[in-house]
Amino acid sequence: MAALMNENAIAGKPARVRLAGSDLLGVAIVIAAAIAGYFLFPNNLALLTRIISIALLVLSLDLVTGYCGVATLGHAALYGAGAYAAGMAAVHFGITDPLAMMAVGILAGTAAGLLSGVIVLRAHGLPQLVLSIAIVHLFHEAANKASSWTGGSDGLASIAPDPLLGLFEFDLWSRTAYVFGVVLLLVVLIVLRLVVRSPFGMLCRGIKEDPIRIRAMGASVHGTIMRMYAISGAVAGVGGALNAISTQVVGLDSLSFTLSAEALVMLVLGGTGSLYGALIGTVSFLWFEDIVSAANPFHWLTIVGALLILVVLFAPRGLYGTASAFLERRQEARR
Amino acid sequence: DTIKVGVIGPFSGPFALQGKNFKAGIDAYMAMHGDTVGDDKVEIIYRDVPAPDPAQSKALAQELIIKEGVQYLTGFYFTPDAMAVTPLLTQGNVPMVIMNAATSAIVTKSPFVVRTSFTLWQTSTPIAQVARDKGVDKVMSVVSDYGPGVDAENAFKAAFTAAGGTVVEAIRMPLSTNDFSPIMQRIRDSGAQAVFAFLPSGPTTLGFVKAYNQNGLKEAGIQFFAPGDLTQESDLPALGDTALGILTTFHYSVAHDSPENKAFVEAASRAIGNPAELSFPAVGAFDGMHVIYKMIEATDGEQDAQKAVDAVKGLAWESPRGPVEIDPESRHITENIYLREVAKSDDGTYYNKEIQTFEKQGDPGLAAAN
Amino acid sequence: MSAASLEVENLSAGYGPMRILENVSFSVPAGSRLAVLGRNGMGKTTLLATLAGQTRRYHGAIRIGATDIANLQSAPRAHCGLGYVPQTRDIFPTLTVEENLFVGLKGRPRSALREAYDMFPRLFERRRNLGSQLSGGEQQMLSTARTILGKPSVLLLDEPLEGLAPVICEELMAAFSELAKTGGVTIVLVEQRIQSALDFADAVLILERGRVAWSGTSGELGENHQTVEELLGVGGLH
Amino acid sequence: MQTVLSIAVDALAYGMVLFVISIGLSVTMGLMRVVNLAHGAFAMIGGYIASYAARDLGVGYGVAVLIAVFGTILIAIPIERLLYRRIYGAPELTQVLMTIGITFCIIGIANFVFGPTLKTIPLPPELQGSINLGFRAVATHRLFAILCGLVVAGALWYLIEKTAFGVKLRASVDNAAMAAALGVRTQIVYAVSFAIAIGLAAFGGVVGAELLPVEPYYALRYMVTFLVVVSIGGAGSIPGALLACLLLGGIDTTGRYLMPEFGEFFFYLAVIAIVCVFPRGLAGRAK
Amino acid sequence: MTSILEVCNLKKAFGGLAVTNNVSLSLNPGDRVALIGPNGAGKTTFVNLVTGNLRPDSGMVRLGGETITGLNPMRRVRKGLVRSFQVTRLFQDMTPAEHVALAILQRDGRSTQMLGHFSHMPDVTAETGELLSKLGLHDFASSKVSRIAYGQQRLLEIAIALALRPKVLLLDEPAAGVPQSDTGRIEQALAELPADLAVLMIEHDMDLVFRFARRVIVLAAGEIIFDGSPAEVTKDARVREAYLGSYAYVSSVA
Ligand SMILES: Nc1ncnc2c1ncn2[C@@H]1O[C@H](COP(=O)(O)OP(=O)(O)OP(=O)(O)O)[C@@H](O)[C@H]1O
Ligand SMILES: Nc1ncnc2c1ncn2[C@@H]1O[C@H](COP(=O)(O)OP(=O)(O)OP(=O)(O)O)[C@@H](O)[C@H]1O
Ligand SMILES: [Mg+2]
Ligand SMILES: [Mg+2]
Repeated sequence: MAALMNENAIAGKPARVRLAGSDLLGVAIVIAAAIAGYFLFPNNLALLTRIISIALLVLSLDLVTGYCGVATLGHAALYGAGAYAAGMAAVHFGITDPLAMMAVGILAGTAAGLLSGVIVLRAHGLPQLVLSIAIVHLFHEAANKASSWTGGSDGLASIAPDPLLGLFEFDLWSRTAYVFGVVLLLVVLIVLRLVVRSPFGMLCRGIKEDPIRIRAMGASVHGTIMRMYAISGAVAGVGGALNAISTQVVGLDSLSFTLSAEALVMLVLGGTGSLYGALIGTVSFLWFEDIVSAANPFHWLTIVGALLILVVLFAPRGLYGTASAFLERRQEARR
Repeated sequence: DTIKVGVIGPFSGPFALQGKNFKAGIDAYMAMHGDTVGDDKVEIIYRDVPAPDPAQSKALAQELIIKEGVQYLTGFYFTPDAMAVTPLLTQGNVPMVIMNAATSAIVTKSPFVVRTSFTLWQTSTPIAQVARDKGVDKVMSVVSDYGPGVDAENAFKAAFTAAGGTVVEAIRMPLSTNDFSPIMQRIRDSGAQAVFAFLPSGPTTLGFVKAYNQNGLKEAGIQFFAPGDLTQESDLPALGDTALGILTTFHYSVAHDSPENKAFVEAASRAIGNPAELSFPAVGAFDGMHVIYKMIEATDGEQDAQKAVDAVKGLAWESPRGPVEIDPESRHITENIYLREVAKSDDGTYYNKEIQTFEKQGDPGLAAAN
Repeated sequence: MSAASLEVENLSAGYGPMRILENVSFSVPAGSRLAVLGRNGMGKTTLLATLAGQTRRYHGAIRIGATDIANLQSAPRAHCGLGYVPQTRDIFPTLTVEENLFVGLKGRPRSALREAYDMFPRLFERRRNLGSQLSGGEQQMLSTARTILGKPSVLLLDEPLEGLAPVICEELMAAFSELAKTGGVTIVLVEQRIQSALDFADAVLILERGRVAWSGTSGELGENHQTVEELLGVGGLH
Repeated sequence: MQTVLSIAVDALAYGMVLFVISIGLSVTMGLMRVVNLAHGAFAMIGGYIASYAARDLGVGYGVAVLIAVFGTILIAIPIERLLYRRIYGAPELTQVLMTIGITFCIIGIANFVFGPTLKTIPLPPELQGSINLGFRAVATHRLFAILCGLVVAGALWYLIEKTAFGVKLRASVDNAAMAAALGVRTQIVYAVSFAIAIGLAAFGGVVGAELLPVEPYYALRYMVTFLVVVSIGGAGSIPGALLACLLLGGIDTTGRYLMPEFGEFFFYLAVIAIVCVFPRGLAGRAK
Repeated sequence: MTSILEVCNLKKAFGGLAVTNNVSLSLNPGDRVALIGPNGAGKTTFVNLVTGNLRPDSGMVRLGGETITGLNPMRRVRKGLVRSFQVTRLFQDMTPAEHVALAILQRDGRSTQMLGHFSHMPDVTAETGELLSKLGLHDFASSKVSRIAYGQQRLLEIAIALALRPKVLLLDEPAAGVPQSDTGRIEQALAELPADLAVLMIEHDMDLVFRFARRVIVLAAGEIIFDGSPAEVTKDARVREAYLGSYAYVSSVA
């Protein structure tokens, strides 16, 4: 009996229900938001698709930064690899089926993830950050140099994906692209929720806090992070391929330091270490940017800067992080 | 009715100056010609793409077409941003008037693209002849390693070799180069009599021109040829004396002597606020607006991309840069290219003095690509 | 610093919204020694940290002599004569031993470093090493020496014997007694080993869930086995 | 031989200019543990002030430098009090967010106030022109920058390693609460070091303006360069930063000379190689 | 009996300072050894050398007859050589239950499993609960580590080490920071360890040492100056002078 009680307290019966429940709730909210987006902003689906594509990049970044504590300003390398691979498959190899392009993107993203992982794990802290910057610049230069393959700085144009499943054209309104993106995002989100809650996810969080401790438990820090990098690469690859399919052009910006830095800003804005933070960060940043840059295309940067400052001052753990900490505290107070 | 025109360009970030010039050109045109065409009122909607970003550009174009209902898309400082939008034009029934993006191939991507700026091939070809005329046999080409740089290099190489000279060496430097001393040393060591250079305007140009002077290349008599981006008017105050005597070929100088240009400069200066910031994208925008007004006239305010584009094929007019015409074949602008020299005026300001005219230049780039 | 008493009245404090200490009051006359005891997690460290100005204080007064320092921040408190040796030692890891000590000098001449080296010769041997390279016990020595160098009039010691060899413990306790007796330094000591604490202190305070559960002289507590058993969970002192 | 010498001179000059501009960042990042991505923004403010002072007020170069340094510090003080103070000791990513925000704001404001064109700082006649070293000419202002770099390096090293202030600063960074408990007035220590770092940024911005010209986007354009230099050197280490600047300057210059088209590859491959060999930077402070 | 852990001529110097100077010793299964010695004698360094956190200048370490000198700490842990830390190293954002569960999963090679949650694995939760109860951490099982007192964190350190089911357990001052009332728990936990486990404990709390150890090794200035029974060690003049001081006297009269 005592043993049973123990077990319950540890596993936390109510906690278990709450966890699973909050996951379902989270996915439900994402679905609801996606549907609302479709009907509320039917004229803005291109923007929404772009947001989804970037959100996948930010999610992927969250996996290594938020869950494993790897500082990186070069994550666009993974995203761009996915985008260029999908684009080149279509332009040079005639692989124009969107799902096949997606698969190529995922493979390329994973490969780029593994490569970045191998290099980035050679150092910690600032030097690690510098390694990641070096990687993204190398990728960028390589794509610039190989212009016969990539179109160089003019961009890889003329990507013409077939209709999705042979039925749905990628149209001017981006309806197909949007729905395609939403489905991809949901699949990725559900898979990642499972991954981060699994023992593997717990191991990663441990590594983030104290790798030495993890080694003293007999677990391999590098091996674990490499796995996470591979997953992260696949997710970024999805984002990149989605970008290539929906915009039908791939530019060097998708491999740039700027995009990497922006992704990091969005992640921190939303809150690291929780997938929802990544989503909320991306959506709020890009949406805010879209509004203010349309309102004042000349000086909107100042307003975005002010927003970032305000977030640090009033929501230091990011929008989602701070909100969820606040809710947690309220719950605790009530108990 | 209100006819909406969507302008996509870099209005913030590192290229904000160019976007500002777009706006100045547009404002100047509308100040001079009113904001109505017939019964229709023209409304401009600006969207910002701070640095080349085709995905963003496409999303914005889509938003402009679908949500804002624009009938014309224009602006486009960077080639990839324009390229990304071309697939939308047919479906959206929207013509695109490019005010800057200078890679030759864009006009081939859609029949609804018209360009009122220039191409690097167009501006870099005549300077080869100039160099030959100055008795230069051996030139070293130095360009920034990106699309326009590569175009400039190819155009110059083709023309210079055709004119009987040799390009002893051609190097492409990364865009991020800050320190040009080693490049200058390279140029010296190459034994060339002159250097042909292309860099985007802004800090790198300044660094390059300064390095050219400070490393003694000017003293050593190595001549300097470039397309006009290098001596863009907005950079001249910063370049100062170091730029004196540099020879460039370009389609437009703010100092171009014509009544049309005087009126344009006056209106555009007022629009931009600080006249020192005025340079070539403004004239591309000014003429772009001219084309759009003609299109509106021809279609009577109706949305009909084919009719609009057809109406301006072969359209000729007197632009602030001189006489121009939209080539009916390529829909690219045919214009004069001027040889200019940086000079100092009496009031101490610097300007591009036009000293020779190459008339009615088309775009050799398209031909070269085929 | 001249001798000064420490008085605490109705002190409540905690971490953020988490209240740990509730209405703690006590006073320590100048030059005397108070031991604070209590089981794990009862708030001993929180009490000392609050006195040193490192946690959030909700209300209550803290006086050194006649000065109320409750509204001061950490640094001015130190300048009022408060010295704090934290449980976690808090060595500056990137500073050398000598630089660590230097920070504690509070403006006294460099030559005063000798005092620390006389107290712990081991530190002198290691003076050029970084703080992070020291052994656990050496860090403890450094932490104590660093605070004592500032000549505090009230000294707060949070388990200062932790990790020290028995010989050193003895010497150190003797040195603390000496400080109190001849230097008139008022000492508040948190210690796990009850016997050592009782041998050292004049008075004892036992904390239970952030409140004062018992206070009296160490003699009284030594007699009172039941209290010891109840509040400290330890039977048979020797 | 001549080529080698020539490359060496270029490398030295370039490296020292980098050093002057980025050393302030080494102080904020390594000693105050603030990832101050707005460093370039403050350098830019310094450049603008100097340009304004020299061009519009017509003061001499030396005076303009002084006005720029103190003017920038003056502007930075309220920013430190209101914003930076909140992020001392915060997680690095939070600092990144805040300082990027500050950078965006400063860029926007600079663009608004000064316009998007390049601004130059007229050099005094003594620093104009070039000096002939026999085998080649070198711009005088570059020699001046080298000199400035050496002086700054020496003074800063002395301040941090040898003075009481330096010890207190490093102690506060290691453990602010404990330093305060030992009587160190950490807020003042921080404010002063921040002012020093900002002053250095402004100074670097002015001295380096010949190479990295002042314009609104300056603040972001060179951010990566500064970050790389400081991290390779080992944040907080003056000799490390010096070494890193010379090394990276050398690699960059050699790469650009030998094969400019692969300059970028050269540089970043070298960066990766260096970090792999020295994972804490060339002279990283032990943790 | 064959020894489970064998250390031969281990040497390590930092700069000029020989911190571990030719140390050799061996542990047998079931050993309960206390390693004591003055501060800075090199005890922690010794443990670091054995566990692979530091590289020895020379010497050899063998575990169960197999040479492990070249292995990294992780591999050594997997082979059954587990340590606790002198200063706690815990994940501030995780709960004690998560710590222990992670250790158990890692031990069973399930820690890289990408599906499921440990709370759905009955065997893991049962063992976790048992271990935490044993160390009196049950009430805090699901509070974040940053919210529990230091003493409790020390107990958690031990719980993690035990969860790994080591063959050789190296404890670096397990009782440091644990109040007298709770050292009992540690002792009890240690007493219940499998009989064939070899334990080496560094500790300055002599009461604990003498209750726990059946063999005492004294390290001073990097060298072993004594290796014998607890009874003998109090009589050794060198040990008394270097380390014990009057403790030996006190405890012998008590
Ligand atoms: N940083 C913190 N944030 C929140 N709660 C804390 C923090 N530090 C300690 N606590 C809580 O405050 C209570 C008192 O802790 P404190 O460290 O003062 O105990 P203690 O009596 O010193 O224990 P020990 O004997 O282990 O040193 C504990 O319940 C602990 O959980
Ligand atoms: N990385 C290092 N560099 C220089 N000296 C070091 C380093 N690590 C440890 N030392 C020194 O080696 C000696 C032994 O340290 P160690 O931590 O092994 O001692 P210990 O016996 O565990 O002492 P304690 O009982 O105080 O924990 C100490 O004097 C310490 O200063
Ligand atoms: Mg405590
Ligand atoms: Mg030790």
